[in-house]
Amino acid sequence: MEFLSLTLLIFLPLVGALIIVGPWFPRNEVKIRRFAKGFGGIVFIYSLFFLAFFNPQEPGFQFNETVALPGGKPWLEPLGVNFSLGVDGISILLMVLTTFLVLLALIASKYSITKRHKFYYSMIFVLQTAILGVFAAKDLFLFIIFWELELIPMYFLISVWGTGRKEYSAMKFILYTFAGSVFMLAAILAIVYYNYLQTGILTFDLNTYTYMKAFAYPTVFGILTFLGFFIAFAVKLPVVPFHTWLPDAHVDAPTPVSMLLAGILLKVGGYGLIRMNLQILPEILKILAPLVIILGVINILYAAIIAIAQKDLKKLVAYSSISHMGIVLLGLGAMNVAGVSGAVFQMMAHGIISAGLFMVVGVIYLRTHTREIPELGGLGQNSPKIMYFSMIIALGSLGLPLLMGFAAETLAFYGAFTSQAFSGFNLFNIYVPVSIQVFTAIAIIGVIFTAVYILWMFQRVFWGNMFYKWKKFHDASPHEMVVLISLIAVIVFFGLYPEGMTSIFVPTLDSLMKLI
Amino acid sequence: MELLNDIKIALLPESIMVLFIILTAVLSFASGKDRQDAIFYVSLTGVTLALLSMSVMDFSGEKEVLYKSFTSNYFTLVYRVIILAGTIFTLFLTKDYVKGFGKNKGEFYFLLMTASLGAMLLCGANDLIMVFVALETLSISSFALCGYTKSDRLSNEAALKYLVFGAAASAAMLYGFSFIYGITARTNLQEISGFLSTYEVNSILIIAFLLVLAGFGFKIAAVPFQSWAPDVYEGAPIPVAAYLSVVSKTAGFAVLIRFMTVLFPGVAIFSIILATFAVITMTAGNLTALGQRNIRRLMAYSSIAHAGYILLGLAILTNDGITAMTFYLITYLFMNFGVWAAIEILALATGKDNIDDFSGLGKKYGYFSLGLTLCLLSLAGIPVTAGFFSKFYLFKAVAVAGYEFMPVLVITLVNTVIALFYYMRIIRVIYLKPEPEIRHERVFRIALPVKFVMAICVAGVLLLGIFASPVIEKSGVINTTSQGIAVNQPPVSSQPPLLTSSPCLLTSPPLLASPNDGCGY
Amino acid sequence: MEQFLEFFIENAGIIAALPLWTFLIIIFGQNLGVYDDKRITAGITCTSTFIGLIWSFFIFLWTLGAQEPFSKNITWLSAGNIELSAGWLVDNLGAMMLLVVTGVSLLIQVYSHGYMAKDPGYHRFFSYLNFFNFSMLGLVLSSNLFQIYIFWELVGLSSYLLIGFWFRRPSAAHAATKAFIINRIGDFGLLVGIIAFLFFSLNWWIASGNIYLSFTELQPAAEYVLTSAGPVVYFLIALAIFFGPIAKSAQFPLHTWLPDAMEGPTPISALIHAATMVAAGVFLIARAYPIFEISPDIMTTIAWIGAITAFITATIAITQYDLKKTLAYSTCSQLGFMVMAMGAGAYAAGLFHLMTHAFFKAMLFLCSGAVIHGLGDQQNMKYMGGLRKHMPVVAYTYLTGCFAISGILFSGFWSKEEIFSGLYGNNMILLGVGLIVALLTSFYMFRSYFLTFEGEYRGHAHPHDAPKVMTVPLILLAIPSTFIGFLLSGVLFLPSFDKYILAGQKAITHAEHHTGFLLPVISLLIALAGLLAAAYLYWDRFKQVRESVKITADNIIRITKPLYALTTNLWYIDKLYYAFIDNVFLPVCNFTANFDKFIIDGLVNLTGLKIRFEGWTLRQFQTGQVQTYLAILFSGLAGLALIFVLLQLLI
Amino acid sequence: MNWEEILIKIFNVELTHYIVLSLILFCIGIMGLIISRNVIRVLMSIEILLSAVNVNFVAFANYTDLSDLKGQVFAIFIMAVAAAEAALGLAILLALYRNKPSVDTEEYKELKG
Repeated sequence: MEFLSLTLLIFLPLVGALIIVGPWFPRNEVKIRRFAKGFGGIVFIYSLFFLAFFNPQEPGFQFNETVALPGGKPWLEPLGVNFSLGVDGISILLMVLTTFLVLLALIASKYSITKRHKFYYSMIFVLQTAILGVFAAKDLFLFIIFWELELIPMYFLISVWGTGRKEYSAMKFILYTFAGSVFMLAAILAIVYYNYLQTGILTFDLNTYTYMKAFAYPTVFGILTFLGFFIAFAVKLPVVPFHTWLPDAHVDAPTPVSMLLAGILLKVGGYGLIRMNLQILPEILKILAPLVIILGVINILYAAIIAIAQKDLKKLVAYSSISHMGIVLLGLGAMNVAGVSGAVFQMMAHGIISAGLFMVVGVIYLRTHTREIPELGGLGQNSPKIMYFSMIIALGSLGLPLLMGFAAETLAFYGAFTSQAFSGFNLFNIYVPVSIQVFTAIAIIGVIFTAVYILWMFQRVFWGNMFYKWKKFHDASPHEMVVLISLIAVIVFFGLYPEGMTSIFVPTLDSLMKLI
Repeated sequence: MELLNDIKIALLPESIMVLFIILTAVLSFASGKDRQDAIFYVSLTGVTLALLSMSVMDFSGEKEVLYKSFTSNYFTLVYRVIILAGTIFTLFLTKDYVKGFGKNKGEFYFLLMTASLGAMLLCGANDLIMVFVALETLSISSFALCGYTKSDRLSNEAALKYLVFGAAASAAMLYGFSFIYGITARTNLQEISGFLSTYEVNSILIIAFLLVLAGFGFKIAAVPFQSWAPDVYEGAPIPVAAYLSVVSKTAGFAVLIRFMTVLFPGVAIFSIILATFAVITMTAGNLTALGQRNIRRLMAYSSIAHAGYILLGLAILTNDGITAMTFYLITYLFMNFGVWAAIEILALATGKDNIDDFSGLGKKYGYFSLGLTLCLLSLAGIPVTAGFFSKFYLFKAVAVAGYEFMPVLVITLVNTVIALFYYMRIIRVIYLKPEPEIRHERVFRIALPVKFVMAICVAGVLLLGIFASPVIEKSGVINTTSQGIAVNQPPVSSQPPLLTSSPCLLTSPPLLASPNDGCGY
Repeated sequence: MEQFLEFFIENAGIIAALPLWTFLIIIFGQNLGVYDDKRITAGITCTSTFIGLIWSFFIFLWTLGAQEPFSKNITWLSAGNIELSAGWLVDNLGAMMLLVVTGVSLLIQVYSHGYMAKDPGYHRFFSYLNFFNFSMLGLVLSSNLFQIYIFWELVGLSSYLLIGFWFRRPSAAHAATKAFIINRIGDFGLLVGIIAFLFFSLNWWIASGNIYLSFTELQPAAEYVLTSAGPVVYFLIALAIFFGPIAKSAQFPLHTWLPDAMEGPTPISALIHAATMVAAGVFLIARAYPIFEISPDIMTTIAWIGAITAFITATIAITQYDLKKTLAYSTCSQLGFMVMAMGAGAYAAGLFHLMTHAFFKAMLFLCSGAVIHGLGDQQNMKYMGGLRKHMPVVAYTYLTGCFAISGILFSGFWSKEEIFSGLYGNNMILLGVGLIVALLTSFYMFRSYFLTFEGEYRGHAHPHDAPKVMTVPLILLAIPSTFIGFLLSGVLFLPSFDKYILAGQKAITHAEHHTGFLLPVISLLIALAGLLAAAYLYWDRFKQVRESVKITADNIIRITKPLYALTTNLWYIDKLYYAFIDNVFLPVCNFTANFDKFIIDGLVNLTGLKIRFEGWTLRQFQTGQVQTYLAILFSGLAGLALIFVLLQLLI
Repeated sequence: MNWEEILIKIFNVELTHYIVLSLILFCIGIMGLIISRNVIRVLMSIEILLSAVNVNFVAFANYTDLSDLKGQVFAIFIMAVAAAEAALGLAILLALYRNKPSVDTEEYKELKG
């Protein structure tokens, strides 16, 4: 048990990055890639140990660890910050998801990365450290540090190896996320100051802020802080008004990077919402539940409708992830264990499925060098393997039963429908009697639109008669097979046996919801 | 004899500096053209000796010397260390840059050391006259430094502008001093603060304060006194520009801190004045920096923006604020010299200083561009670098100073977003733009001391990030002195005043709120 | 004997699991190159279905003796107050459906071994077939509304896969997508209905301690929901649940996918789009009957939707020249018939018709498959005719099918008669509609018979007889379609179908009433009238009579021009949907996409530009002129002094 | 009103007169700085500014702080520094003149933007 140290897990990829980037490492492409894949595998297996030794019943954070300065004093004593890490039901799963997807992305980057390999693989590992840090941080200050640390590697990954308007979208991504994190910073400082006023001790520790109700803060203060957090995570999730960076970033990023972007980076937003908005300010979430639910519903329908009209394959998949993330919002707004566990499950499911979708798009782009759907047609003819793998993944994203997406959507919809969050809400002093049940029913319409754009895309790309120019569309190569099969294995396994996943994070959510 | 005693207890570093100034002056006149390089080593030893001498002195209490016109306390120690460190870095930068100065190389060091002497005196100046004299030694020698390369037309023009603007600003400051003297009939700061504590703040005092602020604003390049900075940074030789951006700014802040803590402790109207100055400065600095093509002008505007952030620390009038300022200045020293060293390396190699000339460096010169990127990210305030920690500590100080500063805090945060844009543009050029054909490869290797400076700065940027807390403790300058500022407890209002005047300030309910509880709307 | 049957009940899940295992065996067998022989695939599939048939027969025996339905469940997904479970439930209704499904699919699998012999995708076809069997049997066995939704969508998926089997053909690809999307619309309604039902009855379920939404406890839960939700909301919930069957059993608004589903191979049309899958809708109505039964107005809606579907599709079928399309529309109309019966309260009659229809409609489709196979993929009846000479077995089985479906003597007569008697008691208008539909049914069935099998051969391909492996299943299917109606009508010693089904559903109140002999005679006469009309218009023997009297099919068409146009254009429903999609739905999507791209993205870029413009204006102050700098200095100083002095005076 | 009172009234100079005088001088200096096109005239107006400050200091010393007249000490310092500034200003101007033979402030506008 003692060899499991979170700091080691988080900074292991950073060590890998330093090894690769050092001058002593050979510049030959194959050696770098093999080392990177090996290292990614080690990190993944190490994170699996954490999952194995994680005991879901034990409440609160596990594997707690605080790193002090050599002098024994906390890391930033004047700021009241100590380098403390901890993991609970939700973050352990997201960390394993991160290591899993990074490993797959490394395997999948064999074909799409052709220049500056050392730089690429080191940036991927730095990104992995940042994201693992975000999930394991038990200290608000650490949360911000890792949150903003992921900006730089992501910027380079999109702008150096991307295609099309790569620099524009990379810059847009950076500014969007940074602007969002600025609001979060203000909100964190506000609650830290409030705690400092009440208790006189200055601390950033998450546990002290879990359940701020004890301080009886004025609602207006709570609402402003809640909105501060919400905007930061809405940019990352993304929620509709702040989502325009996602299609650009996805379209212009290379395949493995957009796999990671969709697979993990969107989850940081969702995780933040749960950790900050739900855990720290539950009453305010109860007051603003209508806002969260309405944004979720808009997210689902608006993005689905746009996805239908998309001509570019990657943009379509990007909008589909925005639509799926709306379900996370819906589950969160439901304010009951079922809804929130649906949100967490949807984050996991969408992570795997959207990574799969981007892998498929990458496979197609690699062979046809085009992402315009009208130009693609009848690709399934002489590549049955790719067709069937992408069919399973597409159906997974559709929410087909016995695949991972279904259990997530069911939990979210059942939870949201049966929640007592609100039966009507105030819109500028007028009482609008539209209850959460009606909103969930409207959200379920999204299921139809998802089916429309996924199946229509599938039919236009894979079925129908073959274009002559795609004659040599050869079937999946071993690398691609490995990635696709492992993704499908996870989708089918947790689709058939969702208890495997829910048994880990539901107890955590139970204890969390008891607070509210 | 009394003078010797004074030197021993308070003025040791200054006296060592004077000694070496005289030595360099004599050497530069006496020795011929070819042996001018030796003078660099003389001045280097002088400055390091002054720096080391401070370890021998005792800085526990307040030591007033020269008829109470100069005090030496912990505050002055920290700021003198920053100034001397900045001088050392500038010396290293000039070692190779000096080839372009023609025959009288030695004088440069002589002027540089006098400027640093002026800056050190300014930190501890306790009398209006001493403040004026120290400030003028610093300014006049930096005017001369700025115009040093007589052959280069731009440097002359910059020097002229610098001189005219500086003289006007110091004249305004003097005018302010005259009114302060008029009201209190005293020139010693302690006596004035004694008199002013009973004196009710009236409009003359405000005007006098503003005039004085003009002088100091000029030094730290705060808006509206910052117009000189871009032209001087672009025109002056690179080491001088670096020197101005760090050392003279630190001295400006030192005297501003002494004024605010000694002369006007805790006056509400002045904190509002400073807060407005801070906000205007940072916003103007960041906005104008957006469209910059020349790296040196960009660095000027970035230094203006950073002056705005640091000024904010002063505006909140708490010990925390001043500690945050000091720590910010320490990290600023490393960040800025790192970037200026990079600029100098490129200037020596290609002679150009446009941002586009940095294109394609990322591919070949891995370490150089990595170092420059780290310094730029630190200026932008991205985590892991010291810049983030100093900014965060400043934000925490502002947040803890009370709720009325929350809007100011939000504006500052938005400014950091704008700032990120123009720093990232440089990084983008380094890593993404293709390599231009003509670049003199071999020259990159000559500038050894400059590389040494850059290496130290990059190390400083990283280490200050990780080991920030011991340095922050060291830079807690104020709570040791007996000044009238409330030491580090929370301000008097326990409830957030701004937001709880009526329990639900927002009379209309938040846009989409469920009616079941909250403020009962 | 009891313990022996207990074993079968205990693990009834095996019936559904068997096809899944064969599905996996075929897939891994093919991809890992284990075997390549077609006979092995056919062998495994048929044996697994045959074991399923025997198994369900034993279950049927058990249900005869049992009083209580047997159910076994495990919790599949639980979080907070939501606990969804999966398992199986065996009762009379389930047993009956199991027998029908396994029986029909066994025969169809044998038939498709012959039909798909030369098709390169043979193994793929059988793997899809097994997947469909798994999902259909799972649907039949599922024990609660949540689980039935799971298999509901899986069945939709397998129909999507099978319709799109020859995906190289764009029309097949389009038909498959259309089918799945329309099913999805139905699933949306079903999901909302189930969740709403659960929401209103949640505390009842928690109190009752039973698994959520289980079929056995549906009756009391429905009453609880009626009281807690109120009649209007209850009607909406029931209507939402009914949305599922509307899509799946191709009822009125969402029936357009079934005719296009004929793009799939014919055995599929027989298995899925005739016997089993489309019947799933009616099966769900039967399972969820307690929910519908409580509110009278949902029952009338169901009845009327069934009636409308039956009528519309019957009128369309008369004018179709494509053999499979005619059969497809006839399926729609028969399903409408069953739904109408269920809606009118004739619960057992509807199910009885479902069973008989499964057999004879499967047989009809297989005959059409044999005909098309023989004529080299020619489906248009214009180029057929006189095939009785070439394919006697197919012709006669097709004839028995026609007699059965139009309700003359064979099994169709008995089930339709029960429906008419059910309707008689309940609602006379529906009875009228039913009779008209019966008339049209017999007319278009015999029309298709005479066009394909009578007269001289109009096509140019040389027809050849179907191989034995295809004719044997036809004969085997012919037997139940002729006798099963009579056997189970309760006339003979055997336990009547109604009593058997109703025994299972103790809660259903069934209006028992017999009308004596008047109604069956009328329905028989109507069917014969339809027969004669078709014979008169299309049989060669009456050719001279037609010429002399001038009443031929062509001039009838000329007279009833608008009506004829209405039916050939499928009542413009399809056109309406496509028009809606092309000029309303897609433009809205494009508008939103552009809105998103230009407005929201535009705003973001605008803020960026504004900030850069502000930067530009501030930079204009740096004119390089020292005088301007000094002007800025002193004016700034003066301005700030003014402001702060005034501020100081105010505070 | 005999002529002694008139003389006293004429020559009775209050502190405020001095302050007004220095204010006027200060404004003249500022105007000189901003308006003049010739660099030398700019340097001269800086001297005027400093002299205005001197007037102010001496006046305050005389009227409020008669004991140790610190103002006058201050004035002397100011004069010394002003001289240094003027010398440096002219030296820089000389260097400028050598590069570009003109004294007009409009000429020195290369560094801008």
